[in-house]
Amino acid sequence: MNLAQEFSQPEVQLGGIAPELLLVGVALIILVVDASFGRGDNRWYLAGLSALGLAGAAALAIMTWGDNELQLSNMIAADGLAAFSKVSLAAFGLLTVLLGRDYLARDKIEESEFYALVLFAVAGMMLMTAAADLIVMFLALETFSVSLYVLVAFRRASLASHESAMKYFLLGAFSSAFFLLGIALTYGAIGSTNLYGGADPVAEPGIANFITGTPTDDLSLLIVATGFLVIGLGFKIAAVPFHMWTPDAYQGAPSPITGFMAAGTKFAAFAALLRLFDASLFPLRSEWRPLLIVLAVATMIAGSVLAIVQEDLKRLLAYSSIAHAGFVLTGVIAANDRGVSGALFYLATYGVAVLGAFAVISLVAGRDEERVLLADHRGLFYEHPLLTTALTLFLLSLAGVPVTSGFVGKLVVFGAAVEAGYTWVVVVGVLTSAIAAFFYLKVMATMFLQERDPDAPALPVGRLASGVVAVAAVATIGFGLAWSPLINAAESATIFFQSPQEQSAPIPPGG
Amino acid sequence: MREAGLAPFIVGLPLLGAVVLLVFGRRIGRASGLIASGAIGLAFVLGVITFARLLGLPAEEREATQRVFDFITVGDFSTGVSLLVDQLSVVMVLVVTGVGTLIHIYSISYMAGDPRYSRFFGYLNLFAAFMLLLVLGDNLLLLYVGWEGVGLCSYLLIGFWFERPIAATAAKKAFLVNRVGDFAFMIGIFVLFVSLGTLDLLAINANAAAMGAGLSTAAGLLLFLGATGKSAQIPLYVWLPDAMEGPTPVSALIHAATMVTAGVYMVARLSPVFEASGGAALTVVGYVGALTALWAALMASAEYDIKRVLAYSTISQLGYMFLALGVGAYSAAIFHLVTHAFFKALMFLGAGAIMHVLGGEVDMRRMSGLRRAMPIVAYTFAAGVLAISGIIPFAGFFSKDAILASAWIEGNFLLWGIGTVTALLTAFYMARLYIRVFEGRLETPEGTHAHDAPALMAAALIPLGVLSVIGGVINLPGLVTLEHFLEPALGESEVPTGVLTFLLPGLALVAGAAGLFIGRRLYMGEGAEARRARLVAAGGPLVEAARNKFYVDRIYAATIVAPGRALASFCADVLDGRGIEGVVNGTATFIGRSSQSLRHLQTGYVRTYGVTFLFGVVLVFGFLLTRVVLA
Amino acid sequence: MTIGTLVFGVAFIVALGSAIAMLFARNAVHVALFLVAAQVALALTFLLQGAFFVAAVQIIIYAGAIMVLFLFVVMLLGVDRSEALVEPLPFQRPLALGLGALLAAGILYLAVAGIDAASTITGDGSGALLALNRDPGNVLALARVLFSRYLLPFEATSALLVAAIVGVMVLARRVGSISAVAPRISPAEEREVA
Amino acid sequence: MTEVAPSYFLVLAALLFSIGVVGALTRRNAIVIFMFIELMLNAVNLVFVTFSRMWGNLDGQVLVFFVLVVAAAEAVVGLAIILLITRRRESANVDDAHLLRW
Repeated sequence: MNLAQEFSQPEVQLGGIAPELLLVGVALIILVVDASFGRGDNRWYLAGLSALGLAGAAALAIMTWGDNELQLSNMIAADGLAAFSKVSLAAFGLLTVLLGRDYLARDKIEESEFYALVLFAVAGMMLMTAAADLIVMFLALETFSVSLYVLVAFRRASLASHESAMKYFLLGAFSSAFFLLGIALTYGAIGSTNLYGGADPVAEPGIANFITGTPTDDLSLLIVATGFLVIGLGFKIAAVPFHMWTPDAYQGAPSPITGFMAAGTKFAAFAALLRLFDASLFPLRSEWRPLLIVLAVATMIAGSVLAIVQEDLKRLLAYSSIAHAGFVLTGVIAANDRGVSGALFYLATYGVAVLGAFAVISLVAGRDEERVLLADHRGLFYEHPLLTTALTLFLLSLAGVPVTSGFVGKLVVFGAAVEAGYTWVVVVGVLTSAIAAFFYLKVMATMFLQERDPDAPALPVGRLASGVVAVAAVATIGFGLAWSPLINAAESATIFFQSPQEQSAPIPPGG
Repeated sequence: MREAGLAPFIVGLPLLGAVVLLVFGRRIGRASGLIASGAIGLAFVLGVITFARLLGLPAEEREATQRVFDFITVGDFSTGVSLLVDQLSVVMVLVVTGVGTLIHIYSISYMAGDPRYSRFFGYLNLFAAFMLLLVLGDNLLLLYVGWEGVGLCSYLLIGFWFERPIAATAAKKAFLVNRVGDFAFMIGIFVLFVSLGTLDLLAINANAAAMGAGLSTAAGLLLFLGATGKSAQIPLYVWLPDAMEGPTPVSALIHAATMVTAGVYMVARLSPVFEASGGAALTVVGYVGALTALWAALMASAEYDIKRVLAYSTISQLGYMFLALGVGAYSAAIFHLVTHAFFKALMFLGAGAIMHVLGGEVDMRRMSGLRRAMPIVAYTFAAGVLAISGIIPFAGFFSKDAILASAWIEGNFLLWGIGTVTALLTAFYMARLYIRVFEGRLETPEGTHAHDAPALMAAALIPLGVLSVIGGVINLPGLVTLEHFLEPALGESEVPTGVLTFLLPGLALVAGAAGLFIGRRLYMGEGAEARRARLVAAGGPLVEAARNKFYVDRIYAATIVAPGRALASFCADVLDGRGIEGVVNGTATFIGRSSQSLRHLQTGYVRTYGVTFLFGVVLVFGFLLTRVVLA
Repeated sequence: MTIGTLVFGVAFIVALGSAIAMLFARNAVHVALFLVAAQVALALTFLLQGAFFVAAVQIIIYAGAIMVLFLFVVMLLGVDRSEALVEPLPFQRPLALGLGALLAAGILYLAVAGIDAASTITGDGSGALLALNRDPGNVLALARVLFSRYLLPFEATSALLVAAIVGVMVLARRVGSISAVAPRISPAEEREVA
Repeated sequence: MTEVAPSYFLVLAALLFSIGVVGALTRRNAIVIFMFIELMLNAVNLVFVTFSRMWGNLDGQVLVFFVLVVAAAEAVVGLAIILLITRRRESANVDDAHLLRW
């Protein structure tokens, strides 16, 4: 069948992309509502609408739980990975919107576009996790990137915000070009950009059914193309050496957006990475594994080491987020079920903890984010014991201390890598976590051991923001103690859509 | 015993106290001390009740796991939060809460007037909660949480007077050295988890034999390396003397009676793992303990800082406990742990009382004849000295004797020999300390006026003094003994028979008495100076060496630091620390320096970032291309 | 030499020449004009390979609309500014050139050796493409593919474009005051700066 | 259709892409940098069209449209950001913006 010969009405199933559609719709409604109904001072309904939309999107995503099929001409997958990712991303978006509401009100920059752009970004991220075609992946990536470029610049009165947006944008566009080159080479190698392919490998080729149907010596172009895809996604997850934008962008962006980037961007890019490498390119793992191992090790070491001397808390967390990308990569490298579910669990709990941390930071920072240095947190505990305790909890989780969700995540991901036979990577991971524990402890010591600067102004603590902190704290400790529900959910996400060929011809383990 | 027990409350009360004090401390003010003491005192009462309940049960049923939280468990991750109450943990609970309560009461008086009074008590209570979690946790995870928690509190409390740079440095050093141990401990836990698939202490003990000698040796050694950090054994002991920069009650509670014994508790608790290794791990434990005991005793003999003498003494006594563990005498080790907690806490508190009235003076060359001015402190301290010297019928006699007897019975005469020599040294340096400080003509540094301990301090000193005197009865043969009580948890230990029944304690007693006698000859009465001078002349190099801490720092500097320096010149000042601490600090500094220099790659110029990115592109692309081309 | 080869030669020289000229043009307007030239030359290569509609789009939208946007912004910021040719960052130029050359070498290798190997499996699809261009015609055939298989990406672009437009609306809005305060740095860093 | 082998087109694309990379890293004007990134995208477009011809299917040509849309969206937002920062700093030189570093 040649598609171009005759036009056949494509079968349109909207189940798989219903959450994205809803979010885009709500974003448009927000813009329209804001444009139609005056400019009151208190526009709580904008945040309310966004929250409703995100909750609805999560509900729609949950309704697809258990599906395992390709939809819309094999362009997207409605499977466990997508469902789990979409629910997590909706949760991140919800926390961001609530946090953003207090933040914007405080800095007097409340604008409907903030919410709309966050919704667009979440929709893009969701689409990325479901993408079963590289071009969909790319468009999704660009959708949330474009939204984030603008959101990073949202503190329009701040030069730092502008600068971080410009750096993020220029490097982002630069890396997009490489990702696109990867797509082009993939197309050259297999004649399509699909990850899985259709029932007939000749008419509807895809990476997965191309690999299984081709003698291995013809895969060289595909393998090289893979490298460029790694580069593009590596940029988004902030893997060394594609990480340079991270500290600058994180520092200049508004704190809620920084948290959102750390949680959401990483999640979306990792979900794509998991789908690409642990599903489509799984048979070629002997080719890409060494590459990812080098990246993971470099990322873990550089992130942990560079964080030590940071004085700016946002920058410190930026470097720590780099290190975390390395830890999650060990799960991708493991390429087994536990690695995939562990990586997803890790990303979900890391996202909540990091959003919570940035919520506290944004509260402490005050108007125009003036107080973000470590020194500004001296003796914080004696002024805001609850906030400080929450931040301590988040930092403990990031450090991977037991009884927090971060510990469980590390345990599962590292366990998966050991299972796959990469113990030495885990040893590097444990060592770098030990280094990382030091700077988290430095922050805690500053908050507990030192005296508060008597000149520090009192902090107005918004109700929504403290609610976000509370929810994140409860989730962090809750999933640290009762991890099984989330782990179970993540495990159901490891049922990737598999093309019929793959199912009938299982790949021998270790091959 | 399956009913919902009191154990959660034993942990919960101090934790609640800590939360209240840390959050509302400022508003509570002076009452903080009472609240903290009340919280831990109540925990002690609950501990006693639990203990009594256990005694009321048949021996084999004295073990109960109390689940605090129950969770759905999946696959191999099925660790909930539950507490284990058995003979061993209840003994530890009694020590922690009992000694802890007395030290809390003492601190009310000692810390009065400190600007961060309530915070201090908050930390103390927090420490107690973590320590109790450590001894009560039924799985390695909880134990580890407690382990890290007490480490954190120790760090906070050593650096409590962080305005003094020396205290801040000591806190950092303690933290860093402990990280080395904790790291090994964590890998050890990981090894156990991977090979046994569980973190439950009882399950690990039950299945330890199945691990095989190689794995269990590795696990045992890793765990023990963790213990050497927390319990200040060779080679990681260097942090403890410096930790004396913390307030003295902290030294008494954390760095003598409780936290530093966590390593002993952990090894005793996991004894099947150590035994599964076919003796290799235990042998290491025993010898490291014995060497530490001797080593630290020698250094204590040459030290003039009263708190540091006690710190070295603590290291030495902990060495004894590990010696006991090494010969399989677990209950003897725990017995010594208990009595040591009594008399060492007592001596620290006594030293604190002295410092309190002498304006913080710690150099015992500037003290003399204090017995006349502060009789309560002097007599209780004397009880402690006699106890640690192993003089019958004081507490230390029985526990030290039990350890030495076990070494003999196990046929390990070398360990026995080292232990006996150390006993002699112990008595000697304690006599030296006591005589210098309390005997002779009353002298105090200028501007201070010695007076006896205030009532609250005395209230802590006197019970501890009494316990130091009669503490040995808990293990008197024939009575309900500690060893018998611990047997179900730790296994039976052999008791000397026949002539040994009297010979071994006799020898230990002789060693202690001889040490005291030598101390008296050298430091008291006519001609002591001359005798001392003769000894120094005769043993010249040895005395000189001991005074210089056996050049350990310099040896470390020569063997570890110098090659390192030669290896990489840019590391020169990185490794300019001394000894193990040098290496640890050096590593930390090295990472810090790397961080400091690497950060400048982040120039702020977007085009530099681009070039770095391109560098990565070329690496990735080149890597794959060469693979494909070569394939 | 056929006319096709000749056209390709011209396109090759023009595209490469304008790209190199872009590197050396000091004025932003000139850079933009050279880029337009390169894009027109590229459109020629599209034509040569039977991609008629894409070639038209390339000229109308790329060289036309997008480049006009660029020029517009350049004009807005002032045309007369030109860039100094002195490179302030040490190693920047040698590194960029060296790494760029390595990258070029790699891709060129792929283009010459790798792709030819690959084309043994793909074969030359020119025939199939020619057939499509004849019946039903390039535009119609493209439309059929775009609106069936690529329906979702096509719709997804609408979200992308709306997001971009909303973003520009935010960015273009005037801000009352601007805080030119540099991010604070710690005393330790200040020392280093000094 | 032309008899010029696909390799020649790909060589041209490779050269343009690399020139784009070098230009983006060596020029200092933010807009000029962005133009070089556009050149990289154009080179990728040529790759798509060439592969479309090799495979004999139209997917590659369709993909060019998507690249075009992305380029347009990026151009709009990117130029707005550049405009914003240039208006504030009165300079389009990217080297002038390095408040955030280390």
